[in-house]
Amino acid sequence: MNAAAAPLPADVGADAARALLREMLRIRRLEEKCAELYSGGQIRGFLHLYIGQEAVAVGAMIALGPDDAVVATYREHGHALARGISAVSLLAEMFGKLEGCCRGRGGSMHVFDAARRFYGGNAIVGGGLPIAVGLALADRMQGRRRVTACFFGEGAVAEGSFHESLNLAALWHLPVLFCCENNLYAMGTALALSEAETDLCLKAASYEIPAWPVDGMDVVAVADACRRAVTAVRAGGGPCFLELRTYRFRAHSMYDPELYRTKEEVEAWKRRDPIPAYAARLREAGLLDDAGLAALEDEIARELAGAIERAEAGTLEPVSELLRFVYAEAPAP
Amino acid sequence: MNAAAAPLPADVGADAARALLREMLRIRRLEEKCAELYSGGQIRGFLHLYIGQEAVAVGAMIALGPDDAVVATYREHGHALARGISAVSLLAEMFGKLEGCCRGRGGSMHVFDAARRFYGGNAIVGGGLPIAVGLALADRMQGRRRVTACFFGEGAVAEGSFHESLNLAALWHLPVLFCCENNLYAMGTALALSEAETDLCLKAASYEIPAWPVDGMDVVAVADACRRAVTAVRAGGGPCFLELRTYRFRAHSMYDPELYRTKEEVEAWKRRDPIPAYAARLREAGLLDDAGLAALEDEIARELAGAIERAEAGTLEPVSELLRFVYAEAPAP
Amino acid sequence: MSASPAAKSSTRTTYRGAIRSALRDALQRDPRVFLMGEDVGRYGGCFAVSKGLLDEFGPERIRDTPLSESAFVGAGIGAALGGMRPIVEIMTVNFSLLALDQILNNAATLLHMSGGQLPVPLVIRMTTGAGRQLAAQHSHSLEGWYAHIPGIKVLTPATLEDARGMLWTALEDPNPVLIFEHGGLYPVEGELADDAGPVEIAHAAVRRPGRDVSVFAYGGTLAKALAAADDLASGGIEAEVVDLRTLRPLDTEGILASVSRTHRAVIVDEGWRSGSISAEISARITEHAFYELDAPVARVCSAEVPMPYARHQEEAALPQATTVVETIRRLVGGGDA
Amino acid sequence: MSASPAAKSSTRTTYRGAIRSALRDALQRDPRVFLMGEDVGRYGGCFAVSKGLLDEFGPERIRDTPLSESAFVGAGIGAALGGMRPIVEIMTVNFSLLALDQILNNAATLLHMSGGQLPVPLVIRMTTGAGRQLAAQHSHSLEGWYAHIPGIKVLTPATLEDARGMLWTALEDPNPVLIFEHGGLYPVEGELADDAGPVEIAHAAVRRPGRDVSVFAYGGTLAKALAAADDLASGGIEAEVVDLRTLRPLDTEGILASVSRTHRAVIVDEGWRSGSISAEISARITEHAFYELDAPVARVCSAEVPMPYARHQEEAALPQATTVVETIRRLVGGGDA
Ligand SMILES: Cc1ncc(C[n+]2csc(CCOP(=O)(O)OP(=O)(O)O)c2C)c(N)n1
Ligand SMILES: Cc1ncc(C[n+]2csc(CCOP(=O)(O)OP(=O)(O)O)c2C)c(N)n1
Ligand SMILES: [Mg+2]
Ligand SMILES: [Mg+2]
Repeated sequence: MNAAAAPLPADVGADAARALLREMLRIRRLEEKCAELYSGGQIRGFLHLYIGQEAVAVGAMIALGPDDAVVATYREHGHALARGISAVSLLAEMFGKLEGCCRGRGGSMHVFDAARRFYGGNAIVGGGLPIAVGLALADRMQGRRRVTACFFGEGAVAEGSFHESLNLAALWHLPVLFCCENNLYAMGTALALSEAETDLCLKAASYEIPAWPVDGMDVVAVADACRRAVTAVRAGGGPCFLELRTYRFRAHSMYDPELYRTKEEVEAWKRRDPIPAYAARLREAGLLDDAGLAALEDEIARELAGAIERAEAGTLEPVSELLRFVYAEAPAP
Repeated sequence: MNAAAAPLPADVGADAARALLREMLRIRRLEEKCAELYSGGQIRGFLHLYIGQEAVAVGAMIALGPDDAVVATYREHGHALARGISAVSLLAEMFGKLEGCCRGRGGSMHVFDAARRFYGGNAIVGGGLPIAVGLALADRMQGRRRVTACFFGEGAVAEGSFHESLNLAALWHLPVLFCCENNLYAMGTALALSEAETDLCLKAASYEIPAWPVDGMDVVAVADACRRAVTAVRAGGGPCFLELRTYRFRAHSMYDPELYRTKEEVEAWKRRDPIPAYAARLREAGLLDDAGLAALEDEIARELAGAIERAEAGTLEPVSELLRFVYAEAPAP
Repeated sequence: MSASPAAKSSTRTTYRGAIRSALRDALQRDPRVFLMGEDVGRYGGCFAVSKGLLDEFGPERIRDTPLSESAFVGAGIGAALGGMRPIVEIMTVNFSLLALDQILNNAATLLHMSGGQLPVPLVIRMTTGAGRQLAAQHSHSLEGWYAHIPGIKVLTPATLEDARGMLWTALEDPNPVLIFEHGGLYPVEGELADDAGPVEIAHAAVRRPGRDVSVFAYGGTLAKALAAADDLASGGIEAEVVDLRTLRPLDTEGILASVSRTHRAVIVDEGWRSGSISAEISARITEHAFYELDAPVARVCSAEVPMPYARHQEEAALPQATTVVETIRRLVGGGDA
Repeated sequence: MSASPAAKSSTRTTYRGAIRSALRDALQRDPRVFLMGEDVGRYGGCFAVSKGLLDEFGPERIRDTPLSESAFVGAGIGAALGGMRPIVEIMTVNFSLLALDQILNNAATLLHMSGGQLPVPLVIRMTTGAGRQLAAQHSHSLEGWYAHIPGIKVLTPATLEDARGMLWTALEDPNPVLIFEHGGLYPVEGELADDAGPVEIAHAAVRRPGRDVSVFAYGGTLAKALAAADDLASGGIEAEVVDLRTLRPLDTEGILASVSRTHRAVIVDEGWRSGSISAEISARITEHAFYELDAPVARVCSAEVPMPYARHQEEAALPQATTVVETIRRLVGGGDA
């Protein structure tokens, strides 16, 4: 069976198949709101949108169980939502409210949720990889059959921490799934200007890590590849590396004048937008019609409107608590 | 022609062939003296002997011209001598004397000689690689057809700076010759305990850098490989990577109890000692006899005795000059 | 480049613009100069400082690097050894930690440990500071911390003149020079003389004279110190505001000269308080002017906390003009700060 | 492990041995504890501290790492988040710069920026200091510099008791704790109580009481301060020697208590002078005890120079008991230090 043409990920029922669409749409609509809210000054700091890449986070997350761990970057709204962090918790965080997942301290770049084993939200390129290795080491040493999924951009591949982390994970056969989201640019630097060898799977192979490229604009392909990889990793075979080929439709951050790529290139990729593509497949499979899509959009619009309202109604952390948690208040568990 | 069996490096005359033996012997005898002087307390700090690896530095240096640059590590006496730094300058440095190549400030680990473009003597594992890349970049930008040879141990391969430097050199097609001296151990850590992929040439290939392994116990093989590589690098083809397979006969440093390897392993490698092996080939080729060897040993013994004497007679940098050269005294040239 | 009759004319520009023209100028003047860093070229610079330079000077001299802070800073050192005059841009100070080994163990040591053989004429520029809600990993002010390292110089331009002139001076310096540009200053506007050139970097500058208290500031805190001085003046307290300009080597004499006029001192420092450059200044004043002091030296620093994103908490964590005013009132009023 | 009747007995051991037994103890007591670092296993530890532990606890818990400081320190953070109690050994402080991004941007920030969700119970040990002719890249004393970073704790054991006890306390601390072991102390011998256990880390300790001057020292400088005090005593000057023990958080109260007894203070610090922890201590004393001081606070620090190899120059660059004596004589004699 040709995975790329399959209407659904293997072994997934109709509801779950529709849920993939819903998750991608939720991310898309939430981030469109974020862009507005940023223009309105309600969100500040750096804001990195995931629009265009939704299939990656959504496809990958369904491959993980609740005990698995996720490490992500500053471009992590999609991963956070797909991992089950609520829109209100995320928005309140971006509004700098106490009700945010990090009390408003982290903002867009630093989403954490210990209960969901969502470990950031790291704003240093490559900074999350060693942490993922350590989480996996802890699982291995405690005999837990868990997987740590570590997301990072192709720009991170040039960092020393990438090299050190992949080697360590492979050397110690640790259960890490390295998910490299290759959206072709690191800010304004195209992959060919940052890597002598642009075939990223070859790089992974130089640590003896099994690696394969995946069409990151196809949520089904992502889900299937991740499930295959997670199975291998969970079975104790050591890390896997996936190159998820994708594209960001928006600027790097809200400050980016996008001098480094053409409108045509962006438009060409937009024609591969993962959301309409997947919606079309659901239609073909008889799992979606106009009414169904409208209902979905409506449901999401209501969820987000409610979330924004609640986040806006949130409170501010008292200034008297500024110094709380510089050091821990209680012994570690 | 089978290079490993060739009596001489290609295109090298009899004198030059004998010079290779002399250089290896000079290094060996100098370092044997260093070990004694260390026990006697005249040399202090960390002392890392090169004994067993002499064929690498000697074979590599004859491939370089005087305008080329060399970057080395804390295990660099051999490279320094082979590059033309005098024994007295080196010994005085190890004695902490003003007459040392660095006024006694660097000691064994930090040998520098700007006139010979010998840029250290770096005691941070992996620390020299980015500097070599920069030296090569300067040559490239100034249109000079020079090569920078960068020596490092196989332990450095795990460092992030290795990865970043190889990528940068390859991406920008810089004239660096990466000489990885694989002596199988980084202190007490065997290669297989530090690299998931122990074929180091495969690693280099993941930056699209041409790479090949070389018998580092065979000075002819080293010289031939280095000359081939230097030619390619100088021609503008970008960096090359050589894995020079070798072994250190002595402890990592003078403090090392050598718990991590067996005497048998060391003995087995000693049977491949590059010096007697090459001497035997010179004999076979009719370029050396007992008298010749004895004369050579004698000449070296006299050189070293004289050097030690002169180094001992050296003076100490006045304490009043301690702060000199924290900042430069004159504008840079 | 000859002295023109219009030498006294000036142009309205920004701190960003002043740095850009300093870069352009350096690139035009000396073929050994080049700029290298992440997104300095095609992107136009993360903070648009180098916008346009790629078109003007081409990709050989305006070099976009991979995300490899350690390698490209080290390559800057090597290129300086090899006769070039590299300007390495580290996008922000937050990422400079990845290159700290190269800076401290190589750039700062090579000349001394080689016995004077190897000067490293390297300039490293980076953005520093908080105030834009960039949170814990993007808001460090480590310039004072870097000033601990012998062998490097640390410059912190706070004015357009210094933004324009310090780069030139740094490039002529045979030592590694780190220039910290406060992110909040880039859009600041002002007049800059058309013939603005190199500036000396050995001395602090009195930006506002006063007799009652010396306020030492630099980079991003200078404006706060000046605002505080304005405020205090209306209440009859005349604060002398001193722009430190160079954090290493510190202009101890300039600092002491001001203290000997005012007999009171406050340091305004965006770094975390403990072990900050403000501690060093306080210690030096105590060591050299103890008997001149009418009150203990006081410090206004950042709270010792990873910078929070929320605006109100970030404001609370940073030194503010109001805190400077309160501190000085207490000091001049006779109490301990 | 129960309190034995022989609890008061003691054994002759070394600083190295005290740390080794602390490690062994921790590994025995808590299955979540493991040791990871370069050459901690098969080599036996660069300074033989962990010798024998591999045989006793096996390669899962005594983990030799590749030369990848950034990754294995970051992995320590991750493992701590994942419920382990890692002890990460960075062979020496000189290499810790390669891991500084992980320490400052992750270990120190995660708890705060996650709003209290993610404590990082990680212990990082490293050798620090000069004095063994290891030259410019192997002789740093950066523990005071590290003390600038909020979110971490910085311990500097100077005695056998602290070498034995601080590790235990650090492991029970929910925060990232850095322990700096001075390389010159490893062979130091002494008696250690057989029941030596955890020690509190919140307070400085008076190692020798005195009324004339407070001498603050830590780690490698404590012995020099004590030697100076001995020397001074013969001349009738009674120095109170205070071992700081913990550089972050500093025991300000303990420092001030001593100064309020002696009215004079000297700090002996192996760090480079500018921006050292000694500057912070000086600033704090000035801030809180200015009117108690009979003389300006003085500092005896390392010369601001990459450490030279030659013995006489290294000795000249480092703080020495003789310099401490001279400084105190001047101070007590009434002049500025
Ligand atoms: C170590 C470091 N260097 C530079 C930056 C600035 N920066 C933030 S995102 C980014 C580009 C990263 O690109 P990539 O890894 O491909 O991820 P993407 O943004 O495309 O998702 C850069 C250079 C940073 N955050 N950290
Ligand atoms: C960054 C760094 N980490 C650790 C050390 C301590 N150290 C010195 S030499 C060495 C082993 C290096 O092995 P390798 O690169 O193979 O070179 P070799 O000693 O075998 O020549 C180590 C770990 C160091 N100097 N620098
Ligand atoms: Mg990208
Ligand atoms: Mg080796």
